[in-house]
Amino acid sequence: MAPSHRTLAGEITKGLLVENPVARLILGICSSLAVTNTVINGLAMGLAVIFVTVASSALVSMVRKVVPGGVRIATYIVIISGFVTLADLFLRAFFPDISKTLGPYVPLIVVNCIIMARAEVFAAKYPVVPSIADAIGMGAGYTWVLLAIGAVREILGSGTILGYTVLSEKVFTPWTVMVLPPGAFLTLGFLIGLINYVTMRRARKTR
Amino acid sequence: MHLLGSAFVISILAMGGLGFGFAVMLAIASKKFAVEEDPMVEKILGCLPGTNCGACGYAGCIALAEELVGKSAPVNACVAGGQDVADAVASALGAERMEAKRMIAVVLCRGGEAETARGAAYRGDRTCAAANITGGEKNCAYSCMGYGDCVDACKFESMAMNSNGLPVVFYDRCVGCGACARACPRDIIEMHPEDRRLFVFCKNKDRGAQAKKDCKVSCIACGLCVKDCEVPGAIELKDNLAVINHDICPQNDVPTRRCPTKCILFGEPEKMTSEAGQPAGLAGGWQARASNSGRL
Amino acid sequence: MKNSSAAMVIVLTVTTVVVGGILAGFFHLVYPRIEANRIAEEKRAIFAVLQGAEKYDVIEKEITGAKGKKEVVRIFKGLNAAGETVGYAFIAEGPGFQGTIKMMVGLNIDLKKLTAMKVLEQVETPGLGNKISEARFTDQFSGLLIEPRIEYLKNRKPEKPNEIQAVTGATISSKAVVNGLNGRINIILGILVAEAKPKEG
Amino acid sequence: MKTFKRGIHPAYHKELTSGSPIEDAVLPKRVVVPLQQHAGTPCAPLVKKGDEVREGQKIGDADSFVSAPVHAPITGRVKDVAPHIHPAGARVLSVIIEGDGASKEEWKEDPSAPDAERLSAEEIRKVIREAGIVGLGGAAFPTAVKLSPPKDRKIDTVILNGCECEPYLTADHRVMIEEPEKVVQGLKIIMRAVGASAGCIGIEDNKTDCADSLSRAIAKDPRIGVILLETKYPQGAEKMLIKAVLRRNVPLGKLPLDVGVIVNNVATAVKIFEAVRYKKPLIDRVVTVSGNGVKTPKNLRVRIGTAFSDVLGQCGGLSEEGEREILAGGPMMGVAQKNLDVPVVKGTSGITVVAGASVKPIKYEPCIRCSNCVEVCPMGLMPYRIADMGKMGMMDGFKSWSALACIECGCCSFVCPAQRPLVEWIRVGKIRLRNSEKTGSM
Amino acid sequence: MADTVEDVKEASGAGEKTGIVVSSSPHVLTTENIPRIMYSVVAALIPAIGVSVYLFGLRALLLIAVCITGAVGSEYAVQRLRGKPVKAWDGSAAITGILLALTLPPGFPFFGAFLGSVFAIVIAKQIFGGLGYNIFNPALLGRAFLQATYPVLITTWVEPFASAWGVDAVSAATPLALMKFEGRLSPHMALFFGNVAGSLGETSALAILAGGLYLRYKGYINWKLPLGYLGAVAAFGGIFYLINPARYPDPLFHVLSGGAMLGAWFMVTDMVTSPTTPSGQWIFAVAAGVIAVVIRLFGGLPEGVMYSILLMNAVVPLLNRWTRPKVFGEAAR
Amino acid sequence: MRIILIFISAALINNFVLTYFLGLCPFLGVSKRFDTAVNMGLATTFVTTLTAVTTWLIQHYILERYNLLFLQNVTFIIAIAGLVQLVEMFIRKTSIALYRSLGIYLPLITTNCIVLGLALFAALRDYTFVESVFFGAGAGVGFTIALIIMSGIREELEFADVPEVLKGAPITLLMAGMLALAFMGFAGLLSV
Repeated sequence: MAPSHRTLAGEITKGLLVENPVARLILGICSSLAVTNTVINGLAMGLAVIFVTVASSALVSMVRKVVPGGVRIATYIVIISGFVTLADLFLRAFFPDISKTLGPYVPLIVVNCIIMARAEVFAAKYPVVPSIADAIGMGAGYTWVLLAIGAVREILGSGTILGYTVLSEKVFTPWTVMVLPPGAFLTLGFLIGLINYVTMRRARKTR
Repeated sequence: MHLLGSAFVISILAMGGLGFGFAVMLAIASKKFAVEEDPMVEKILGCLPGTNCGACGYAGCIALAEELVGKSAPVNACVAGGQDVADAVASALGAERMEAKRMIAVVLCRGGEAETARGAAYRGDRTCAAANITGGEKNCAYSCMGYGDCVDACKFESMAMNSNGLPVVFYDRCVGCGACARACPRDIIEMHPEDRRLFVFCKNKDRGAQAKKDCKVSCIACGLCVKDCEVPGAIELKDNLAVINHDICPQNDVPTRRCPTKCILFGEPEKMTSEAGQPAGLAGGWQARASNSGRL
Repeated sequence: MKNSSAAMVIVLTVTTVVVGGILAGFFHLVYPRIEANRIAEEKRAIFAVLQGAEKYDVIEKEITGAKGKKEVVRIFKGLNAAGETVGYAFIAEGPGFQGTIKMMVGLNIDLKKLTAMKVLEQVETPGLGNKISEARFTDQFSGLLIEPRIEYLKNRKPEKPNEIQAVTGATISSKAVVNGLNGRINIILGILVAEAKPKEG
Repeated sequence: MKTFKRGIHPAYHKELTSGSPIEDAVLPKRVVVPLQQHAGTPCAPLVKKGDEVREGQKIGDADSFVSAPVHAPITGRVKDVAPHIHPAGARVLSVIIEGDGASKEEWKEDPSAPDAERLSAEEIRKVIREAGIVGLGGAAFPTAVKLSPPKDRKIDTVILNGCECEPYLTADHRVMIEEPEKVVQGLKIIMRAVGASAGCIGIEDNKTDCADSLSRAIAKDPRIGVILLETKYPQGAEKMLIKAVLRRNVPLGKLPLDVGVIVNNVATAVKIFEAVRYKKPLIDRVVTVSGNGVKTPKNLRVRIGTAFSDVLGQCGGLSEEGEREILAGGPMMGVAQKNLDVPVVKGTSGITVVAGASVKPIKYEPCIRCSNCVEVCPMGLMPYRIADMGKMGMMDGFKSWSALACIECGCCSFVCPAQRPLVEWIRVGKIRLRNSEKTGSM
Repeated sequence: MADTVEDVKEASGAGEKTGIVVSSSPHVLTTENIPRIMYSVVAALIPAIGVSVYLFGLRALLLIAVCITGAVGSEYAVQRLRGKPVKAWDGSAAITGILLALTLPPGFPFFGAFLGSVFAIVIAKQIFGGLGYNIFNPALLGRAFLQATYPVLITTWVEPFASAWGVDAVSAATPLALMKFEGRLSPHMALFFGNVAGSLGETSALAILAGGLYLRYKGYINWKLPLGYLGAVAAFGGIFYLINPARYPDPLFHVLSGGAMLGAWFMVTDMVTSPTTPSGQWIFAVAAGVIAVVIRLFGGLPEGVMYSILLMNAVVPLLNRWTRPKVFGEAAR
Repeated sequence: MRIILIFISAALINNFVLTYFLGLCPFLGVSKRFDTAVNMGLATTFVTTLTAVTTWLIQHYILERYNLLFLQNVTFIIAIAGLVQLVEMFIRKTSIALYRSLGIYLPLITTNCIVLGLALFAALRDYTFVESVFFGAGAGVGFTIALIIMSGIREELEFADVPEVLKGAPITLLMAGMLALAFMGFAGLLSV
């Protein structure tokens, strides 16, 4: 468990696949499904989450020694929600359109389990720099999964990618289900299955 | 500016008030609902492998961790973990280091498909547990049935069935958890300390003639090994079966030399690894005589 | 000290106070922009449904709803460059398939026809119900007679001036739009007529 | 018509032997008498290699209460005392006797034997125990033990089990037709032994001829009656029979005597009568040899210890080539044998040979939840579920879904369209549960 | 853990000499088997298929063929891919294909039908390990998927006899849609014989009833299920009819219209996805019937049969757990 | 009547888990065993109801009165975190077995989006106090229902032959997708 034999780069990259928060740790599922009917929404959400994770991890790591156990979670969540509100206000002021499409899911970043989990599991135990590295990795891991789900759902669900038509309605009737909740669940289910398949094959090869 | 100032103050007051209120509530609650919990259990649990294999005799790793903290289990109680875990537990508990005695699984039957007589075809679930109800296909009532319940039970992938339908143990991976021994309905698999070398690979208690009829490599209780063994009492005949008293047995290959059915074997488990593959005929690398001995 | 009650209270209070302060500061910094965004959007919607309008007045009126709930109704009076009234705009809502459908509606000056309708917010089924946002559906409302009430038809082309054709397969959503409009129009007409009376009298 | 809830109607094939009178089998030259032919403590041998024994001589006994002695079925010399395969599958210490195939005792009414009416309950139990009588229906529970209810239990009714619900078997059927007086007398002795005021003989309605002969034998004794039941498997299971006859439910984990009932097989009653009146120990029994794999199906009175191969030989041997299953007992609950050297034991009610197309297929399919097994389980269990749990070692669920109540009657496996070996898995589960409870962890 | 049935090798040479077989009791089994059950269901669907072809022309037959091909083909493909024994021919995939086709409008495009049947087999069934393990009725889930995927196409109906190819016909409304959106009731006789617009298999109650009764006669249908379902539909629908006959349709209309008949005889009765306990079966069927009527009368969709059954499919594991029969001799739980 | 409709709507028709993607982490994590699911569901329902009460008070007596709506998020979450921690302490005191079986998921009620989500929705929809309470309880019950159904299915799936790579989270997500397909049947039934 000691962090000594870990490298900073390792902290960042582990979040991409091995400890990917969505696919491996099964955290932050709610938002990864709710806002991924298009790629752009996923991207905006991902960036917002990276900002909040990094900022709150850093701050939590800084104050970790003075916070008593009894109010640990309460304190962390206040910190996190502070950053989320900052992000929300920022989006509303400068990117009103994105703010509108993400709707209530921006405030709900507060309860994105990834951020809380990283604060609890990592930032509360390690110094600032590894905590930030960890947060970046986790945020990036979260974002790419969001983009992947968003891409699949946007292509199949609307025949477009980033708003540009790639599958014309003439040859392909879009699968409405993909932009609906069931499509989101199915896409993520298969994506995690795929990641499992890849990691399992890799594990089998190394043995 | 006045407006800004007042909103500022109200915000701070409102937030601070809420924070203060809940903090007070939690503070009171944490006094009122205070629970004495030993953080040590969590710590010890972290040292254990977490496979819940049950080899230690407790119901899972959490149970063992509690026992360890309560000092009612020895620090080397985790069989599967070996020396590393024993050391980790000892240092976590601040207790004295203890040798972890590694146990290994030994499959005490050589009656594979080639050696045994089979009087019937078996219909039903292809597991030993199920087949044992009807006795399986082999005539010998004591032999390995060959459906691999032990292999399925092994959580460490240290067993496999060989082409002769017998399980072999890869001793580089065996952690001695004993799951296979518990899974075997005929108690063919036994757990032994890893430094033992000599075993009787048969469990058949029938009279010699019957045993021979059922299986070419059964112990027929001829007594040659007993005669050959230089230490009296190290090998005895009991219920038509040669039995080794490992505590006084010299652990050499002498008693194996004249065994007519080659059911008493000598070997070095540490050399029987997954790298060596799965030997077909013999019981996973055990030998009827030492490799440097010229005579049969 | 670390787990004492005092520490718990102090740490949490300090955190909340600090967070509250920072947020209050930031909010007041960006509030003007947020408000400006909101107004700009409202304006866009009003001008979209009231052609020729260049500015608008807001008429606010408190009414008592069906359940005795008080509610403030806002009507936007569209004015052209010359300051003449070109029509009235208002927001109508209807319970759709999954959530509320919110629309900006323009009413012409003689209070007999709609000038246009624009869907502001809706969470209807994509590919089906959400077609109520598309021009093919909303264009039907331009110049639509509101008397005696707006009607919708299924799978048939409208024949009368107060009829529209529902989106195929999305009858519920279309119905929600029409019902929402009809209900709101009555309220708005009531207010506007009441407003007009004193002037006449 | 009276019966119990659920159950099945398999093809009975009783016509193969129901009309065949009981024949005395040829006296065997060699018998293998396992020292454990009953539920309970195994006997210790009372003879050793080379001893001469007389027919009916006690050759094994145990001190334990729950046990029954064994007797020499033929006159001859003890050839060996060694482990030998038993129809239940295990190796059991057995006395192997060789005789001349001719010397025979005569067992008939013993004038010196006291009238049963005058014997005390205690004396009856003693006679029964000494005669080595066990339940002949198949479970082989020592009868003397069964007839010793605790003092605080009042037994009001004795039921004789004449259902013989297993397909093919007709041994009890023939006994009831040919020896109805012995059955009724035996019942009266049992009633006296347990102080019961009523007795009845439960018979399924495919054996009305038995009902007639028994009614005649009862001869208007008001305490005893014949109860006709709807033909259905497993009516012969104690709990089902009690439910069918008396509408009483034996609570889970309790015995019939807890509801004031004792159940005995009709053949056991005959043996009890013979033990009391003839002083004859249990050295032979009627065995139905039947099935589509037997050339001449018969009902034979066979000495205990006779090898299956010997018995089958007297029935023309096995008829068909190809696959066959040789069963000790009937096809529903019998035990498959792979070695025909196994001896007939006290609990062997029949030897059934299932052959050809009737033999089970090799493969089974996944469960399609057709619920047939739930609909037929006489115990009200959900066999498909507990079988899966047993197979997969989910012991908590196995226990909490009442798998231990399973009587292994086989109805579920019988009706399964996927041919799943449900009973087998439940047995595996029971064994696992027993092991896990022994070691205390799983 | 997987069912090891797939791993059963052919019996080894053991016992060949003696011919002796050993097995655990019981040693005799029923002669019933799964393919026989499945193909009986296929046979029972023939009247419904016949009527659909009579009403909607050859295109109906083609649509059914496409669905069967998609279902059986994808079952075969998955089993090959997973290295499991191929059992695609046991009739269960064919049933899924036919049932799915029967729930589609006659003019439904072939690619959509194919996609639906692939979804039904791959996602609703094979993901769980194939026959016997699925939670939801595959055909219904396939149909629900299509409903969500092609919401417009799947609600485009045609009148019977409109055209041999069904495609260029004028779109029509189903009796339930007419009832719901325009308050018009179709005559009972038309519903009974099938002369109405609708999915292939939801038009003629008579043809389905014939197939269902055949299955009942063969003993492959538990009578509690169709009876409970149709009874609940009629009774619950009847309550509203009694309250306001002008606004709500009569019970007979409920039973005869839409997919109620098809659902009751072929989908509620699906062995795999219905409860195994007697009281569970009652609850399942009755609750599904009530839900169907609730959706029909108050929901956003005109037809509720499909969703009613799917929703109840989801609670089958709980029903089985909660309605275990009383164990003989056990005190009340 | 309206409050009953609100309750039913939140519990079934517009089920938070299956139509709004809220509360998925515990939905996936705690639905493995039926008994745990029931306990988790009840604990969550308790918290959602309390939250509805508390946040309604905060919304009406602090935020709206002093025009502090931008602090909605922060204040609500403080209230929720505090409540959850209280519940956690209480459960740990009363039943250590339950505490252990709920494990790390108990603090996760805090980050169960349903709790915050329902508070925000209730404020957005301007529910009265009583309506809020029923909405909160309905949301909790809806979560419990989804959780129990899922746990029933997952216990059933233990007998199934699910491909190795799909075991665990993937199959649960796929199951959730299928459940969501089934729940689409309720669409348009009630919208309160």
